[in-house]
Amino acid sequence: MGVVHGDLMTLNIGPQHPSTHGVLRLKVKTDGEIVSEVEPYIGYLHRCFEKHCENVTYDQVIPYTDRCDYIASMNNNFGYAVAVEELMKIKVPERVEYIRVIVAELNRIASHLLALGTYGLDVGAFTPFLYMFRDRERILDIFEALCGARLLYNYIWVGGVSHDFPNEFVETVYSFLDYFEPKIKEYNELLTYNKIFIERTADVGVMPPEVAISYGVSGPNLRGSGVKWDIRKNETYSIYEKFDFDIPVGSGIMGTVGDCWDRYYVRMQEMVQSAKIVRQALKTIPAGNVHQALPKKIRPPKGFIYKRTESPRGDLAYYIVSDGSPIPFRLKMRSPAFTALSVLGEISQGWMMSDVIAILGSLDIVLGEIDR
Amino acid sequence: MTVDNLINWFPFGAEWPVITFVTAVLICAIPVFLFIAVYALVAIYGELKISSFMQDKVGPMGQGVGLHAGKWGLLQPVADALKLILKEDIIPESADKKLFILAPFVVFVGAFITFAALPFSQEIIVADMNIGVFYILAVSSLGVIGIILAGWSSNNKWSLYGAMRSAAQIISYEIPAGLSIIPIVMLTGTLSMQGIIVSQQGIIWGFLPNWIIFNNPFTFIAFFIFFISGVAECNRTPFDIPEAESELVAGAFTEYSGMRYAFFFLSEYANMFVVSGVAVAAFLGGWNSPIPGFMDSPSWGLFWFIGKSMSLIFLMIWFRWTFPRLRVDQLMSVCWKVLLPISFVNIFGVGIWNLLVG
Amino acid sequence: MKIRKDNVTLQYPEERWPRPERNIGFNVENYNVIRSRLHVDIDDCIGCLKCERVCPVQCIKINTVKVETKGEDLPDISHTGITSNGTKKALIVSRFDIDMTECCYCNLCVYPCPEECIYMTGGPNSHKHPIDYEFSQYDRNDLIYKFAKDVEDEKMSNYLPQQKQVDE
Amino acid sequence: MSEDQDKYIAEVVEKALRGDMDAINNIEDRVTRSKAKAALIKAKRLSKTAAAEAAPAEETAQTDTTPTEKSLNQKVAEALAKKFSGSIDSEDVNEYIQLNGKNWFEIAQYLKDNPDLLFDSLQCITGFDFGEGEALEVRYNLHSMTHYHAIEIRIKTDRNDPKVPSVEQVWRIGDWFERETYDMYGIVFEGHHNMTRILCPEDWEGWPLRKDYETQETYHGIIVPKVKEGWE
Repeated sequence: MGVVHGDLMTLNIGPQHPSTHGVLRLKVKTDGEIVSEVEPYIGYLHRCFEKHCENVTYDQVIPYTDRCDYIASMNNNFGYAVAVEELMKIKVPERVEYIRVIVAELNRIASHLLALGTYGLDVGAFTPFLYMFRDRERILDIFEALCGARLLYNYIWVGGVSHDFPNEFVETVYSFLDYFEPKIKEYNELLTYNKIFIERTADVGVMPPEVAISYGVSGPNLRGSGVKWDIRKNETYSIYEKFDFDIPVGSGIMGTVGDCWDRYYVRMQEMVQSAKIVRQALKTIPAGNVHQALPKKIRPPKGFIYKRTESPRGDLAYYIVSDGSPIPFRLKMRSPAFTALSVLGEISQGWMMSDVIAILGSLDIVLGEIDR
Repeated sequence: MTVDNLINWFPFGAEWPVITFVTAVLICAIPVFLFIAVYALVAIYGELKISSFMQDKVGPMGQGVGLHAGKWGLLQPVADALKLILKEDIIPESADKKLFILAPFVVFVGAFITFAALPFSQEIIVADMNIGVFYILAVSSLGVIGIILAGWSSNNKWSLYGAMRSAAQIISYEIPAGLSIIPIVMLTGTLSMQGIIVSQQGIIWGFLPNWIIFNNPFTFIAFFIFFISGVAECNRTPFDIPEAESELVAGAFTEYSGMRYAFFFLSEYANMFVVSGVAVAAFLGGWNSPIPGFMDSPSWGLFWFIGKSMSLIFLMIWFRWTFPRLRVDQLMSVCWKVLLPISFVNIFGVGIWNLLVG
Repeated sequence: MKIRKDNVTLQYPEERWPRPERNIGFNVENYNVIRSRLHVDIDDCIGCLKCERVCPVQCIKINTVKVETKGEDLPDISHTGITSNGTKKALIVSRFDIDMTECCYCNLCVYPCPEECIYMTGGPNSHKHPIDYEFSQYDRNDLIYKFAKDVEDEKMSNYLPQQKQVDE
Repeated sequence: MSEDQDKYIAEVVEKALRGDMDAINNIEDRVTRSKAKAALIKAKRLSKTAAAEAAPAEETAQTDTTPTEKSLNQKVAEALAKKFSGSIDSEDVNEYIQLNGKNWFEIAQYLKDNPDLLFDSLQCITGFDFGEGEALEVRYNLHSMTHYHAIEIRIKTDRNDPKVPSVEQVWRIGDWFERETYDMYGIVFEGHHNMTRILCPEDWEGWPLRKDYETQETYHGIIVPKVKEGWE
């Protein structure tokens, strides 16, 4: 860097630390309160996802995808199912597509609630965290009624979903949305427009769009930097083209484009858009059999596919190579949180200790997905 | 129940003045200590319950059979205290053991001795010094030495960070706190706590109690400056950066456990009471009834003083569960760039007001 | 099915989780949506190994022995010949272990079972087995559930394939 | 009744052969449905030869319907062949572009900076092993945030001495992706500033995702269990 520093203190944030969102270790070099270097060390949660996948059949991979991004399992199942279906050239029934979109968007809301809540906790606001968890619980209740599980669903299968909706499910989701949408105003009043919160997050950890793109950052983090890129719109999959929704992008209302507040606020707005999608889908969901396209045996033809989908954290991609056998020859997961964390070292240089925590929180990482 | 009364009451006071003085002080210390302990339990319970109601929870509850925290969880703070006392006391191997052991007591003493000048009622005050305000301001910053000791002796980087932040913060916020007390001294012309409270009896502006906060617009502002600085001195959210949980784990107290941690905990709550008590005595009429003449006897004075202090403590708890935390540089700029200039203006304002109106 | 209102806290040992009603609109009998402890009605198991094969974490282990007399009861090893669905069993299930420390509750083993004898307890199966999701043990090995009938080795050895080969 | 049913089934099967499987699936009576399905399979078997002839024709027609993708790959390949001659390995560039690793850093910079291509985003680096004793491969998925187009680039490398130029300086995410590939396959990216393991511990032995990987016997003195105790 050219500047000669005096004594720098090396500080290990993590692997056990209240705000590393899992088992992450940050090696931080500090000059007093100012941080001059941040180096993330990952791998504490490495579970050999890709190696596992080379030893189990295609349908057995789905429970493993659940456990990668355990905050948004539905979206992970969804991405995998879409990829394998495209490889096998399966056309799924329309009702299945609608069900998938509904559950994926509900899970997106749940994931964002967790991200925003823990972000509040990172900057010291405890109550919004509990409010958001309270509402996330309601989504988990819905999922529990749907598929029995609250966190690791194994719900979206290749060629369909494991069950149809239970009775009165649509009404329940409607009642949840009616309950939830006014709550966003409450969160905004409590946290988003709080003066201290703005002081802590606006103009902090600015990620210019070029840096974001170069680091492969995607999803709400990239949109927070003002880049309008959403796979649901730009490279539409499933039936997202049928729905009318906006892509919120960061505009630097409170500070600079691409600061922590923008990333936070993009997520807040995305929840509104997801609720909008769910409402549209519930209105037009067709009847039908959700099991009719389930293949008896999943044996994709020889070939490869690189399929991207939009998970709550960004571009979730599966690179699947099939050799014609029922077991994937190679399955690579491109996890959005992995790329998001890699940018941390770049954007948190020169900020204070407290800001590093705020920036880390604003990137919304899930270590399960980074380490796989 | 002042120390002076006790000394006079002892028959052998004149012969052995030192022994008499020490005995009297020790006798006075016991009820104060008991008060702090009981108050801390109540405040902890209050904090748990208030935060729970703010967060759609129910807080500690007991129902059904088995070991539960009593009716409505009333025994929860007792259980917490017992747990802390019975817990294994861990001293890290690389810690500076003497200082490590000393630190919690220094912090607690800093909080404890300020109670000596707190006027609980017309008659209940440990020592009605003629420099009470000055005394409280002086000794309340003693605790910071303990925190620095704790942070240094733990031999832990988080602790060191916490201690440094804490020292910077407490010393900085002493200044606006002290400067916002000066207008009161100017108005009342005394440094004695009781003297300040006595001067607040009666009615002002026709209907308001003659509290200093209502005396003029400048004292009104001074109250808020004092209270904000007080919250910061207690290291409470939004100024809790020295023990910022999400950044510094537990700041200076990271390595402490068991009884020693309990002492830090106790002194934090004691400090809250001191700040509230001084604010009540200096701005909110102390033991005076809000409606002059109504329930205005010495025994009700205790009720009013503690009641008013508890309301301010409720306010602090409310802050804690509502606001995010400031950053360390923002904290300092709030102190030096906002509170300090306003306090100076206040002093001039009160002086001019006194000349023109008073 | 109702979503919970404002009371978020549950006083756990007294208040239980409000399990959502699982009234599935589609073909209730075949689908089981609850995630709890796995249970096997061993009398109904025909030893088809489908659940063992489908398990993504290999936590199910089944050994079977072929019997000559298909569909007959063998009282000495308390083997029933016919399942409750009416299928005649051609195999004795001599070992059926599920390691619940490894189970990932993905429910995949439940779907392929032709006799619906492996299921997760509670929910739609409450009439077969009450819900049990609070099972903990001090020893890991106690969480390996052995569902096969506990039979003396001597009696079982009459049916083991090695024994038969020696006889022939 | 049965005549009606036969007629109905024949009708439905005809529909299904034209691609409308819903017609069969929507039959409510289970028996009729299974009969219809059996008839469908029979019909398909009869027309198998005809279908086999028709299918490839259809497939080629399908691939022709996506000329943009194809032309992009060809465009890139042509540009690369012109500027960096001898860097492309395979003539077939329909699905991906096979490079041989020569000049890869310069090519990457060209791909990123050329205003027509502007592949400013490296989406993914996938290590790949063809099998025991065969070559390793690195697959790059590139994407342009300006033109919204994507290509896949593959570089084969020798199994015994796997080396590929690093593109860390071109796309910053290459740093971690390359470390991950190194961690899993042992492919060394030349020019990378910090070629260390990222997910596995630093003292891990072997390259886990290679097809010939064998679990180590002991790790830090602990015997690695190959088979679960009592579970053989």
